[in-house]
Amino acid sequence: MKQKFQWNNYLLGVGVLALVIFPFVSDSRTWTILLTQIFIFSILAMSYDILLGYTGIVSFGHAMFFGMGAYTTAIMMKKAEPTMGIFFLSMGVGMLLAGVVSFFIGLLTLRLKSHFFAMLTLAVSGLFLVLAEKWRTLTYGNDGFTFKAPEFFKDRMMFYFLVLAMLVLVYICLRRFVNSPFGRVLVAVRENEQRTQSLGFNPLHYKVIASVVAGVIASLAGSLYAVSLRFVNTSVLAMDITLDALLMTIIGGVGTLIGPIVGAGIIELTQHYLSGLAKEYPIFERWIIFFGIIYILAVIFFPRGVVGTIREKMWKRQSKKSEVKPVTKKEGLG
Amino acid sequence: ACNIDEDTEKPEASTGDDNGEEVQGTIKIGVLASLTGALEAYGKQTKQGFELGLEYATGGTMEVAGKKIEVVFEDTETKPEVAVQKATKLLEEDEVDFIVGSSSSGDTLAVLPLAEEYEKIMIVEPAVADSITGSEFNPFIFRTARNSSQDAVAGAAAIAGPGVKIATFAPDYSFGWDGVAAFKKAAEDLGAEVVLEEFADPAATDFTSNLQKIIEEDPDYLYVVWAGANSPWNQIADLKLQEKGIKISTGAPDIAALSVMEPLIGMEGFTVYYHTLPDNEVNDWLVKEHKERFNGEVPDLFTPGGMSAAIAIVEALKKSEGDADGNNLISIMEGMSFETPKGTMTFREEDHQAMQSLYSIKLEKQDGVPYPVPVLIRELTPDETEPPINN
Amino acid sequence: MELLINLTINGLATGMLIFLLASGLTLIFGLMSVLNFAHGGLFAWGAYSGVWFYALTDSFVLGIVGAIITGIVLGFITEKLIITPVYGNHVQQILITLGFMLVLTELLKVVWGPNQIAAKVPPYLAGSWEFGDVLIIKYRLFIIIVGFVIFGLFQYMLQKTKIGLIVRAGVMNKEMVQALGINIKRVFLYVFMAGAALAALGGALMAPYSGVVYAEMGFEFAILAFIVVVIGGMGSFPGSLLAAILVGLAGSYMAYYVPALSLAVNMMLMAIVLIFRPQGLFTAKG
Amino acid sequence: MDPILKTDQLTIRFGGHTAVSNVSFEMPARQLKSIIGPNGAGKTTFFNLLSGELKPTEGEVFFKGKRITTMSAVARTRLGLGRSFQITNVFPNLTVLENVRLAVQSKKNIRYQMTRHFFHYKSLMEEAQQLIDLVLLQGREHAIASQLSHGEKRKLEIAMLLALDTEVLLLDEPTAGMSLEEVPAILDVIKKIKQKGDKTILLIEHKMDMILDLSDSIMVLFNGKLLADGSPQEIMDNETVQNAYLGGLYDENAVES
Amino acid sequence: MKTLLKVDDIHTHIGQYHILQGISFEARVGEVSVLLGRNGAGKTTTLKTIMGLTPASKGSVTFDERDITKRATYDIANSGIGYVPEDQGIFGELTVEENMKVAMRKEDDATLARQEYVLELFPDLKTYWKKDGGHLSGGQKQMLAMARAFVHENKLLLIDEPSKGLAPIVIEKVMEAIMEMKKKTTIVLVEQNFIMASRIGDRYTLIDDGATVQTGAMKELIHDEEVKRKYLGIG
Ligand SMILES: Nc1ncnc2c1ncn2[C@@H]1O[C@H](COP(=O)(O)OP(=O)(O)OP(=O)(O)O)[C@@H](O)[C@H]1O
Ligand SMILES: Nc1ncnc2c1ncn2[C@@H]1O[C@H](COP(=O)(O)OP(=O)(O)OP(=O)(O)O)[C@@H](O)[C@H]1O
Ligand SMILES: [Mg+2]
Ligand SMILES: [Mg+2]
Repeated sequence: MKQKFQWNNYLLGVGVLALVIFPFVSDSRTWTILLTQIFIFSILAMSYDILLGYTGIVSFGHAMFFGMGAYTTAIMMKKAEPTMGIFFLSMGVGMLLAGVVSFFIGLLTLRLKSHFFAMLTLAVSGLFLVLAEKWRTLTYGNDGFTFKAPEFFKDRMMFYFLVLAMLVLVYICLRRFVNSPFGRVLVAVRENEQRTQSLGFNPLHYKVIASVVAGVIASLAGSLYAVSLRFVNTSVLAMDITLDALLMTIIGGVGTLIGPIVGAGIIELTQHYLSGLAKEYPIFERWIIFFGIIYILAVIFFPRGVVGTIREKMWKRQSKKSEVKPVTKKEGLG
Repeated sequence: ACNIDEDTEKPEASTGDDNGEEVQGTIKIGVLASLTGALEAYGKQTKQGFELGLEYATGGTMEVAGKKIEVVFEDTETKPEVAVQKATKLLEEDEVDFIVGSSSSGDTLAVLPLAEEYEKIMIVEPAVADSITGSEFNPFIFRTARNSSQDAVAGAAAIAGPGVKIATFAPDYSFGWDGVAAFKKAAEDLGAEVVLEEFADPAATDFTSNLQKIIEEDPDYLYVVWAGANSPWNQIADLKLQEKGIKISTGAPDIAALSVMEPLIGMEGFTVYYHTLPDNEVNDWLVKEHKERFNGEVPDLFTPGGMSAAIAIVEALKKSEGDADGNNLISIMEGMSFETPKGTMTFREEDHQAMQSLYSIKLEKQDGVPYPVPVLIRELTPDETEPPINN
Repeated sequence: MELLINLTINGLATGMLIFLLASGLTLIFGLMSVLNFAHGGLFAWGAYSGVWFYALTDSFVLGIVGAIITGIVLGFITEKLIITPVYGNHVQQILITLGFMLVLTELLKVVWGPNQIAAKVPPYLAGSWEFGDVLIIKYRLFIIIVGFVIFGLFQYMLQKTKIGLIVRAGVMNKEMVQALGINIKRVFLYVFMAGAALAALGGALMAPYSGVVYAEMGFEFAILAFIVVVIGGMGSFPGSLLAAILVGLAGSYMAYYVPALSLAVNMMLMAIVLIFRPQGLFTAKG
Repeated sequence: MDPILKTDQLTIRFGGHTAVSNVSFEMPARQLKSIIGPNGAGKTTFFNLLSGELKPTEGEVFFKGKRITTMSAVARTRLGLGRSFQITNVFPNLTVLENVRLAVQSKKNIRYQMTRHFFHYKSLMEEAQQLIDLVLLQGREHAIASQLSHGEKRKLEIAMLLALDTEVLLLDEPTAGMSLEEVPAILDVIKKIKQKGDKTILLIEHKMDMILDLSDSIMVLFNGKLLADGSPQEIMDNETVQNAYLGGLYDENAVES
Repeated sequence: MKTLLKVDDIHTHIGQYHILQGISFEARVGEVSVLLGRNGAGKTTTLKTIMGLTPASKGSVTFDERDITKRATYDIANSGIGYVPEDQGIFGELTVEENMKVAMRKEDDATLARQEYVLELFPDLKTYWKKDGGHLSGGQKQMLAMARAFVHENKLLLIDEPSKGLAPIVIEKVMEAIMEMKKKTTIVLVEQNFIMASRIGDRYTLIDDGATVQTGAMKELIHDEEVKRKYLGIG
């Protein structure tokens, strides 16, 4: 077990290293931007995985925290100076805001059963969307507004590195988080809330804390997203963002943490390639059909998500080798 | 991973001296449009118009000032982040000299800063948000599309007059609010009175409550600002507003949307374009070629816009003798006039908004045409539709 | 007074329309517990095929019938291909049905083109009656009637047969239901097809109401349908009806009296209902 | 000696049905009391009231003299009231080891530690392993709980309760569905715990033969009411218990063996 | 006597596990066959395999002279087999009445009459007729599970640990009911309660590690101290 872990970490290290070296060997901006985009959505999807994969909460309102981060950063950059200081400050403010909001929303709504909770989050985030739409003095409504990014990010490579660093940092922190004793209880809450309670853990505390953590990380992703576009509008609060996070998490594999990163990569890259193909081959003009078919095939061939299914396969192979027979032979007592 | 390498080496190779083309030179233009998703129809119109426009402006040679013109179209999917991705790809990899786009205001706004960053001219077409040439303006932005304010001014010109009482009805978001605010100003300038402003959830199934209020207010005109497929026309007819003496006015949209406006036959309003309205050679050419190429279809709402954008670029390049440098072009294009299917357009110096004609029209039923046809009342000249400067 | 009557009638009609949209989802999501994000696609296909068959046959009724048949066929395909592998697994359902939704929406454009298409009210249902200041739109009255008929039909079916019971039992414990001698797969298939047919019917009736069909219409209304099913209480027809009418009336009154909040009315209604009645207005029990 | 657990006029109603009715009982510390009664007598419900899963309609619950009637189940567990469930109630997709480890973690009061890897807590793992051995589940540590056979799940249930190491153990039919051969072993575990003398045990069972020599006292619930509370012999001799609960089974059993 | 059910060397896999590795036994008309074995031996899986819930990968199950190995579960049930699972399989959100209703293949007078008979056997159910299945006590659930299987005159009943969680007096009643039913119905029983098993069983099959170890007449087993000690830990 120990060994497997190290092996995994080794692989991840190589991956990260490759990504660090990447901008030096390739000066394709498209790729830098695409990868930055993937990293940002990876962070968002990982935060969603904390909810869906580890705590078993389906939320349809995750975009609300993403949007909070995006708007906080955008507004602060626009109203104050676009400096690195303000950027980090805005990130912090966004996370704080998301934390406070998710805390109260969690407290209010997490008592509800699954579907009802999911729909309530949809309602609350819908209300935030309306708020952003209406509070035009601040948000410029549906059209949105552009702003200047800090000088430092003029070179997109710098921003690329920052986002990559954030991704690694968030991954490490969340990995720690889910593998901590606290994280194990989260899984228990997902499995059987009532039993968790009778073991002396208060499920509501766990769920609220998980949703705060998820909200805060989503807000971080939102901040980065806004800076990557130097623009924000109400689309950051839309259902689409939540669905993207949801799809990435599921395609990659829920409850695996690395899965959402893989999922974000898969979705963004296939989208990129398919829409590229559309230009060359008329048959791909309706490339979204192929995109949809990929989702369908993903469920059929990777029922637990790409990472989840591969892990399962590997685990099976391992256990087959050592042949853990479920039926244990015991010496007769006689 | 090998794909990545390929991609990255290409630009280097093409900038190298060993490339024969470089001597002659190529002008590259990147066009961003929604080629999939809800705004797909608009994107296609822009695309077709742009292609035809290049052909027209270069006399079919696809060359200007001795340089070949190449166009790359990219689909923004109506998502700002994709728009930025694609725009960057155009600027970095394809190394385009001009950006054109896009179908949605959000996508366009997200791309604006890139034009400035890369110092390339961006022609905005057909996004309408006022802020593009207003608060979010930068000097590299030129817009051939009309903006919301121009619509509003045209809308007002079509119906407003001293003592006329007008109610407005618009969707409850930026597009609606901007449109109504601009309309109100224009209408009041013409001596009319805006007596009621109703806003409705654009996704709502039922607009009768809003219409009920309008009936109670009993204005002379109801001016509707609307976009999007889910429209209120049926309900306006069902509630018999016109029978109650409230005349309806709105902007006539593209042909597909016109087909659902049957209940409004007889209404007076304005339009940005309908293929029979403009009377000039460019338009005649456009209609003819369009029909030929797209099995009899006529150009639609945003086709001439795409064409205008192409013409604007070619004209500018002619003037600069093929110099595509953004900074140099700004001064050339400021104040530049050019002939389009909609007549002469002029980029206003202050905010680079193209002054252009719009059309005061009446919707009529015509035999053999399956939708209400906008019939010209009069052309609203560029002077008449000049919007306020907001940047 | 007339105003109130007008608002109420229109709210009621909108509510009924929403009920028709949501009724299919009441079966599929409420009763069978399938998170079917492709529902909007079925709905949009119903709308398009309704318009198409109407244009083809010049008969509104045949248009509706055509839409229902389309719904049934699509329901069959969807259940067999998409839903069968993922019963009981909400996570997989989300992914696969969202994928299918994309396919359905894009296929609409392949078949009928990307432009919106006008949908006409048949002449005999067009127009409105006026009684003093009270104005009744004929098509809305028609919707109200159809809504009640559908409600009655399905309520009767669920009350008088065991189907509702069997489906609920099947969701709780599929193996046990089979061990009791019930071919639950077939029951699920039929119920899903019925749900899809209702979705298609909803779409076909919605089209003339708004006067237009467009490929993206599905997703917008699917969310509304989910809202109605949840606040009505999962799987309850009376609940869905009540919730839909509530949504319709609230929309109607709010748009008149508190227009500033009308954008938020559905979400607020849902939030309020769920906070005070976390299980929705009704439970699936008769 | 003060009773460690006490109820006063404890009552709960579900709709019109009174499942537990005016039960006042005292549980002396460090003893083993069995609860018997016909199906639906209210035994499990009584447990639910003690453990906080349900709140009484009327009456009070005291733990070590302290009123805990309104306390949550979580708080009561932390206070020292642990329970097992009649209907198997485990974490279905976690391994046997993880199921038990979670309980040990709770006992060790590691609740909100979010920054350290759980592998750092080796002792938790070791302790969990010992408990698994104790309930005869060795070799099944890495099996997923939902894949266990029924009897194995029952054993897991017991291991989880023991892991909590609470002062009071509430056991709801621990041996139901356990194989004949292993019942004595589990009883042995209970007996050992009892002999160690620091635990108070309340046990619901229908298998009279096994509780007779184990229990210090037996209480009988009947239609929600407390019918009798006394020594095993007293209860066995009680005629109502004989007629309404035991029936003839145990007589004949006695004859046969 | 006629053989109603013949299980011939079945092997069952669940996932990658080879759970049953050769189970064979017969149930004869009018007899009670008992499956015995320790926890995890494969008794429940055997019943599930007969029901088609975990189909056999090898071997055959013959019921009433028909091969039912590959048939669908509902089909097997409809051919006349009633099943009481060990986890009772109560539909928690349905009332007792609705639980019974789902189990009834038809609602004719005969079935209703039979329901009356079953309810007399378990009067508790009648008391809680409108209560949610999930709110019943453990024993009441067990009764409901049996009532559902008894409501038809099945040819064969598969009952997994009927005595579990029942009060002694109810066990008595259940035994009586089984003895009564035995006249018309063949019964396969999994039972840990040896007293009960030995009193109502005619034949036994001893399962260990997923395979049949021994099978024979119950009378013989009662006196076979050796086997009893080795596999059942009693004697
Ligand atoms: N949540 C509930 N809602 C309604 N009635 C309930 C609920 N829980 C239990 N009951 C009823 O209360 C009575 C007592 O149930 P309880 O589970 O305490 O019985 P028990 O003594 O444990 O029986 P058994 O030996 O069968 O487990 C039963 O009649 C049961 O139906
Ligand atoms: N779904 C499953 N996946 C993997 N293994 C399983 C599964 N179901 C059962 N098993 C294993 O198969 C073996 C036999 O299980 P089964 O339930 O048939 O035992 P049993 O004889 O009924 O035991 P008990 O007396 O405890 O009920 C057990 O070791 C069990 O862990
Ligand atoms: Mg009990
Ligand atoms: Mg078993």
